[in-house]
Amino acid sequence: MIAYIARRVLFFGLTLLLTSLIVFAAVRLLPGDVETAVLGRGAEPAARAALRQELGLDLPFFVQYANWLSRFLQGDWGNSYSIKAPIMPLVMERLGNSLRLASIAMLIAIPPAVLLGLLAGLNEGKPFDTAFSLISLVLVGIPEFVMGIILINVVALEWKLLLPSASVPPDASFGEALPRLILPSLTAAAVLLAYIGRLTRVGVIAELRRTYVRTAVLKGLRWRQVVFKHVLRNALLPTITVIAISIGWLISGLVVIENVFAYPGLGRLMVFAIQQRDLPLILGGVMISVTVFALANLIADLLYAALNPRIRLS
Amino acid sequence: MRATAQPSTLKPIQTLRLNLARRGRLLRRLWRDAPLSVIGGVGVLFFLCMALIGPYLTPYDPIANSLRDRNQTPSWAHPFGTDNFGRDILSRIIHGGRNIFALTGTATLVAVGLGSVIGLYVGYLGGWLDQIVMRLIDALLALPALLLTLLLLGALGNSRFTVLVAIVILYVPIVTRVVRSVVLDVKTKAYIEAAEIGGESRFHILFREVLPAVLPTLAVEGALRFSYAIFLVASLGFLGLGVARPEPDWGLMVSEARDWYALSPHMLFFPSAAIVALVVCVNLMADGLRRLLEYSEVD
Amino acid sequence: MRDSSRKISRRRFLGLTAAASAALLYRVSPTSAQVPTLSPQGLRPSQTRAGVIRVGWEPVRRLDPAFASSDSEISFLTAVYDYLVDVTTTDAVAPRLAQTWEVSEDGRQYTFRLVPNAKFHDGKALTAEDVIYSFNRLRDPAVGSPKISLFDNLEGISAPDDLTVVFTLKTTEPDFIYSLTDNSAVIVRAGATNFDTEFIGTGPFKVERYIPEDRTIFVANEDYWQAGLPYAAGMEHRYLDSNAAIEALRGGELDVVLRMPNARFVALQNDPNLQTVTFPTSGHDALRLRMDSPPGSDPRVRRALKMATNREEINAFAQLGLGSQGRDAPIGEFFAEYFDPNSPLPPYDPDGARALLAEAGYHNLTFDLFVPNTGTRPDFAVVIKDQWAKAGITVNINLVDEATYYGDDGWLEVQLGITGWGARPSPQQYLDFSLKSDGKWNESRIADPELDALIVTAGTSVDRAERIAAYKAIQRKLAEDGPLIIPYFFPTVGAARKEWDFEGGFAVQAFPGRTNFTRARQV
Amino acid sequence: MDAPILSVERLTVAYRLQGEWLEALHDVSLSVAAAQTYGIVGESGSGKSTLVQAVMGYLSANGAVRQGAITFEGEDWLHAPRRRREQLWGARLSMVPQDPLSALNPALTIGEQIAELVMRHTRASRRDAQARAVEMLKRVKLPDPEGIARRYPHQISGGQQQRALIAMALASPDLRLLVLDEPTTSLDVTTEAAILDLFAELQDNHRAATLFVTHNLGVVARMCQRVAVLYAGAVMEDAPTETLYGAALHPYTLLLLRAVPRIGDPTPLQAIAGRIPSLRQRPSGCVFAPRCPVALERCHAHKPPLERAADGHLVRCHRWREIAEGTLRLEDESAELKRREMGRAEIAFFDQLLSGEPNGAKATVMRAEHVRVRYGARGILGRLLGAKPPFRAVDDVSMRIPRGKTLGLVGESGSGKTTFARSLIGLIEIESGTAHLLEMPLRGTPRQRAKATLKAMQMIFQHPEESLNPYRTVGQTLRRPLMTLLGMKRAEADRAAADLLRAVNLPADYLSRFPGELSGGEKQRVAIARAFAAQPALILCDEPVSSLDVSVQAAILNLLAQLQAQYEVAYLFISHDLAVVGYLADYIAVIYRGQLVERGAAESFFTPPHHPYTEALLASIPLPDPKAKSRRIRLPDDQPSGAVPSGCRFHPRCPRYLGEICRAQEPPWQRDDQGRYYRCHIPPHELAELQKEDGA
Repeated sequence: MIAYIARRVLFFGLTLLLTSLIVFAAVRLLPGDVETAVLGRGAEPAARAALRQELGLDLPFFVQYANWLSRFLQGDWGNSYSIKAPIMPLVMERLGNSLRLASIAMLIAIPPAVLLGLLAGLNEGKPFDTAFSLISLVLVGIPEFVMGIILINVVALEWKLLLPSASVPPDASFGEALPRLILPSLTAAAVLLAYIGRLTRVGVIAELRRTYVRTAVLKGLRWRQVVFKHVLRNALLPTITVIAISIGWLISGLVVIENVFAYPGLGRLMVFAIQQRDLPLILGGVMISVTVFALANLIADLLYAALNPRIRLS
Repeated sequence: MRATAQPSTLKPIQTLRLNLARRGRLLRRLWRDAPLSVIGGVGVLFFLCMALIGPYLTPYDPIANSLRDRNQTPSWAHPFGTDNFGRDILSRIIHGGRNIFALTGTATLVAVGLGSVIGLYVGYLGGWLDQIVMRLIDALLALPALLLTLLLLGALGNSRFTVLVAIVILYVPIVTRVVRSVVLDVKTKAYIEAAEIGGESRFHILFREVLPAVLPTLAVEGALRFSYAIFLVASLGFLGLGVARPEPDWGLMVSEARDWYALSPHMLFFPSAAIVALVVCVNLMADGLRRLLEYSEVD
Repeated sequence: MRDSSRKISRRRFLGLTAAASAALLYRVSPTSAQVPTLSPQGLRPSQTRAGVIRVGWEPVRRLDPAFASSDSEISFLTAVYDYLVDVTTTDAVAPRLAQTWEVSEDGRQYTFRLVPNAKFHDGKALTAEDVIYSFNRLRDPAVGSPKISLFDNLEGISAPDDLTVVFTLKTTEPDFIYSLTDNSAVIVRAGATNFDTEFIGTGPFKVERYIPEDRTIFVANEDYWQAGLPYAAGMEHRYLDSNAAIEALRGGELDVVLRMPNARFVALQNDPNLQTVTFPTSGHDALRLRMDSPPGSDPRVRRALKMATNREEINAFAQLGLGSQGRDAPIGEFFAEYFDPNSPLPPYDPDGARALLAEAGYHNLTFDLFVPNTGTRPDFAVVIKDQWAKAGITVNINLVDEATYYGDDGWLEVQLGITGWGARPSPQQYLDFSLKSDGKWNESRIADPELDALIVTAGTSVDRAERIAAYKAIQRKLAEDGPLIIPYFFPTVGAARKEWDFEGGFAVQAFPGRTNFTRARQV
Repeated sequence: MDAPILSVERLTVAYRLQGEWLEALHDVSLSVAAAQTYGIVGESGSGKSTLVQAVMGYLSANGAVRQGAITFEGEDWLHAPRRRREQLWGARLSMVPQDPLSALNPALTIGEQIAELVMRHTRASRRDAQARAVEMLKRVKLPDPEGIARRYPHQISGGQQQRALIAMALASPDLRLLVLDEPTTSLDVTTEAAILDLFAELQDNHRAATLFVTHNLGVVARMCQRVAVLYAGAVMEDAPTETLYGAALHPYTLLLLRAVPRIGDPTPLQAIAGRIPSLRQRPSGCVFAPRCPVALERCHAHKPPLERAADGHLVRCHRWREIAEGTLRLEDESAELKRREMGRAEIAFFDQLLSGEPNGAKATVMRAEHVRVRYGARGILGRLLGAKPPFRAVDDVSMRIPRGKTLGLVGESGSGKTTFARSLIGLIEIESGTAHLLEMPLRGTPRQRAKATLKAMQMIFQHPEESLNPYRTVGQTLRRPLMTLLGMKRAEADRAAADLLRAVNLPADYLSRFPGELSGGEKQRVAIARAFAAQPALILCDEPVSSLDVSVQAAILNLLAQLQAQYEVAYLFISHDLAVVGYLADYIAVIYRGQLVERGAAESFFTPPHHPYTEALLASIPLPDPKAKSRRIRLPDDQPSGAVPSGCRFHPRCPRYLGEICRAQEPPWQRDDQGRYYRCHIPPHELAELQKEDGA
């Protein structure tokens, strides 16, 4: 168990390190010169050179990387070129918004997903299962932007049920924010629900085929008991991992969704940053979302280990 | 019960070598168990044909404009109507489909190819190489797909080729992982060890002995990757990335149509429908492939 | 994307659109709608302010007046700062921080008297020094503002006393005062430097909170020097793309949206909850042919092309009829007094055109038409292709990315191209830059001494009548066989929710960013 | 005999596979009375598992009872509604499944899994149920029942898991029918024996009817009063155990009994030709006709009825009368195999683990000296990267094998026997010590080895399913070694491949077949052919028959023997089954926890004295003869993957444990007067004494 945790944590750190390297390299590849971005046009060569010095752009790559990393770890993420403001608070605020959206989406998606997946799995091949499979398949097939546009125009503008844009007042209470968050959350939830639901279903079916289920049945246990006490316990374990993975998907999905709904989230900030070639902003944003994702996976792994006696007691 | 295996329960890869009748049997069984997946396969074929021959069938140029018939609602002349430039939406969708297939198809193939080669070696050789590669893959996979793509689009310039590269970079790790897991399972099989002690070359072992076992999984994975690729490209198109007007790109069409939603909704509907239909069909097909794979594993 | 190429800065100055996103359509430059036309003493009884007016803009990037350029940025400046002088829709210069001014006999000295009671948000009173600092900053090469050359002709600025500012020119320039109305020419606090984070002006609104890429929250400036203004208790700029903005407007999430694709606007016109307006501007797209090489060098060809073109149709298609009709000269009905509605345009007659071309020895003429892929230019090109086909002329459209089009002066080289020109308060710049033989951006390579002479008169004469005559003459020349085809002038459009009542009616400035909302009242 | 608890009448069960109904059971009848143990013997594909499912009333979804009836305690069990069945399952009838680990829920503690059954059927409170669980665990002789109850399945050994499952099955006080579905198949012999004892013992107090389903004739002989022989879904013969083993009337039964290797009995095994028909290929006549040496026209034409030969003796054969009268004898067609006697010199050669005199060299095919093999990585980093903790699987093993002879290596699972073989052939690296093949050093992975070395040593693997690449035809598989090792041209290789097939008694047209089309036995034949392709000097046979059915196994063993005679190849024959090893080997070595504990010439091997472990092994083997009384030497269940014990590795389980010395010192090699060597602190004569007492 200890070894397992140690291993997971080690990998977590390793992954982040490598990712940061990759991202840093990719960003350095970006064309468009930094000086112009910072100083604006018509700045004298002298100023430019000074800036290069200051930003250490003339140092060898790995030195630059090392410097950036150490500063990054100390929370000094530098200033954005395009928005003349320190990056950390900006990114953090946006991250908060994105997470708010994501968490609502998951709250909407996961419970029904697991329930439906379970039911479908238990009724494999029955009409319900077929229906579920088909619908979820279609849901998975609808891009977020299509889904978003449909929801906006139908739910918000035709039926006037909810607010179309997701731009939430800065210090709005959750209550005020909610009506604006529902549509984008739904958009994200749709795919999430289908995705998690399908995998839960597969897991349940797989578990049902296991021999211990027969043992349980032949003990004379009621089917209900067999399902909830024996099957679920094992079938839901993998779901934890699935959810963690789907967070990665969510981050990508949100980029689109936030743009469709004009929601001030990290995704939208990233698209902007990349369009602006705003290197430090890109670095900060990507790294933070990577960290979130990796963290989610780490937590999932540990949770999995904690809930799974086979790992817990080894 | 260990009923000795019947011709009909051979692995897909074998059935390819076996006669049509057997393949027919498999398909009929698939049709009985999961008609949808067959329909999906047919759907994909249909889209493919459309992409291949469609352009020669459509009377309209997807880019040329004709003012007189702009923003026309669907009619016999224009089954899907026309857009604000009077371009026939059907033709645009067909050409767009062609682009999508060309782009995502190539990307997927390359990714799957590379991924399987890496996966084969890494999985088979194991050891430090394996560890390093896996860590690298973890790192890559920790990057949310769309962000990585945007990053590359920023780095390598906003072009179809970049998108292709992006997709490859995105999917190679995933494919590698899948292949590797299969290899790890297969390489412990006695027949691989038999090959080793038979003095077989590494190449032979990997590509003659191991690869066949990977292929079925690879087929399924490939199909899935394909559908995700379509998804991604569409999303990029919507964000106006990877394509330039007036190219017929489904995602781009959707985002263009957004301005006209109120005036001519069909502009939005058809491209969206196309995307959804294709992705769903591919997913269904993948599902079908998976089933075929399962059949082979039954008894 | 906007800042990616240094070419753009010149384009900005030119007022050419710098938009790359589909949302951003035209950028046009100052004229004015609702400037405070009240005398400093006639203050209205201050009344209770109510409501926060929410305006949708595309995100802001630079808030430094020296660099701000997009509508959203200028709109931000308009709210926080004041201009020295403003211009009205009728092209008249109106007082703002300068309540009165006079021009010296030789027309080289402009003396402005500032309002006495203007205070900066931090309480400091406005003095001449601030004005001088503001303009010198724009002129300072070290700052590197793209507007720098606006003031090439400015010799110096002086301040006889705290409330008087004197601008001295090198040579006479009747339209100089327009330069003082430029978008960037807001009055900032002397010594202020970091404009991207500190927002201290004399304007009607104070910045309460600026959240990059999301919104800016303004509150009414309680002791604004125009007592009683603004009527609203606050204002909010929401930064989102036009699609989201329009959906938000329809969904009651926004109160005003001033920039949107025509198609969107047309759709909004029949929304019962909205009031919509469109105003003509002087911004336009010009199809121009180079005259220094065949076939453009042959007047018959140029005339034939004019005959082959149906401007109404183009306006109807590209501008959905919202634009005002163009007559192949950069002077439209926006400049009411200079505009000549019956300049001798050859009538639309494709066959005539074909014949004329044949006469000139051109059978099945073929052009490569270069078009920036932004705004309605592609639409324009598409119609031209269609129309000229009837006169036996083949057009191959090359849609190019805008940056590419203007990049490396490619736009000056191409034989046939469509160039967008932003709105200007006076027609003179168009002429000076693009139609004088020595014009800075003489795309068409027109070299007509007669025309040059006319342009000079129009630009320098102090006699109004003479200027008008010159402008009309110019239009006549251009109509007959000029190198330009200008089918329309952009409209500027706006939509607002009925919950808001705009004193003097809902109006939008030619440059929407200049529209100020001090007189919007919640009903 | 009072009214039967369970009676099955003319039961026919079929499965729906891809649209067609295939009969798995045909017209099966049987009835089990209280306190009676009724055996069902059958090879794979005989339909015994289907029978179990039918009896339990839990057929898989695609199976259906086509006709017949099942009555349980006089009530129609076949049509009992689900609710009713839920009431009886676990309460009145319960089952002990085959593979204990997969049969237990990995996420619940053993105690909980038993308790929940108790709670379901009695009105017991949770605490009482828990208590009952512990009590049951005690009943099945588990050490530290409370501890076990709190553990999870993966934390206890296979034997313990099986005991737990038995405890579960017997937990209900009013149990009427106990169904045992191959309950010991997945266990080691010693554990099996202990479990069987447990059954026997428990049977006396629970008095429930028992249905004992297995493929193992020995187990049946030992456990059951009555046996039904199942073949291809039909009952061939059904008789009291004594009768069946003494005076069987069905050719299949007779042949089956002749196909089982018996300890210390050198008479050639008689294989049954052909393969068990699959569901699809069931013959229309007598299901056994295709393989029956004495089948006639009518046998192929008509299904024989199940006839009463004598009181309580049913047989399904057209010709049982002839057999009864003795007019029909079943000829022994298996190849004439006479055991090659071993000369003193040869024995001496084997005995001399470490080749002393050089002249031994020329005869030597393989010699291994002080071979050690370790699994897993040391090093903290390795651990962090997920490697298993280090574990020495082979610890100082030495042996020599002369040309054309067979060394049988016997040991239970985890004894390191396979690891040793794999280390020789390079699939695992040798940690220390040396091994030579024809005086060529065996070092490094196969890739690093010279062609000559590879060519000289080949291997036959345990699982036929895995030893052939399912994606390559038999031809392709056989062709490879011929081309790579012997450098033949393609055409040449194909011809040679055909010859190889003939050598292993397979038709040449199999060349174009895929393994998927072959039966287990046929696959193993191909694997053997492949091993022989390069004409090696030594073949490592790793449990080559353990996963085959008895009837097939005999054929393979005979084939191996015959090929050895033909090609003069040496075998290292690895198996957990002493009987099988005894049948084929010239010299036998017993390995325990990575060390040889006893070795000696095969012919004299099975007479005492023995190393206590060997003794236990021998005593554990269930003999296919009801009259044979098995000697009661039982070992405690091995603990799961415990650390290697100090001193004598066997001392924790040793029934002859002396005391401190066993824990402290590694025992020396001792030689008894028959010239057998064993590693124990007890001197030969004492050991002989001890073991004689128990023997008598």
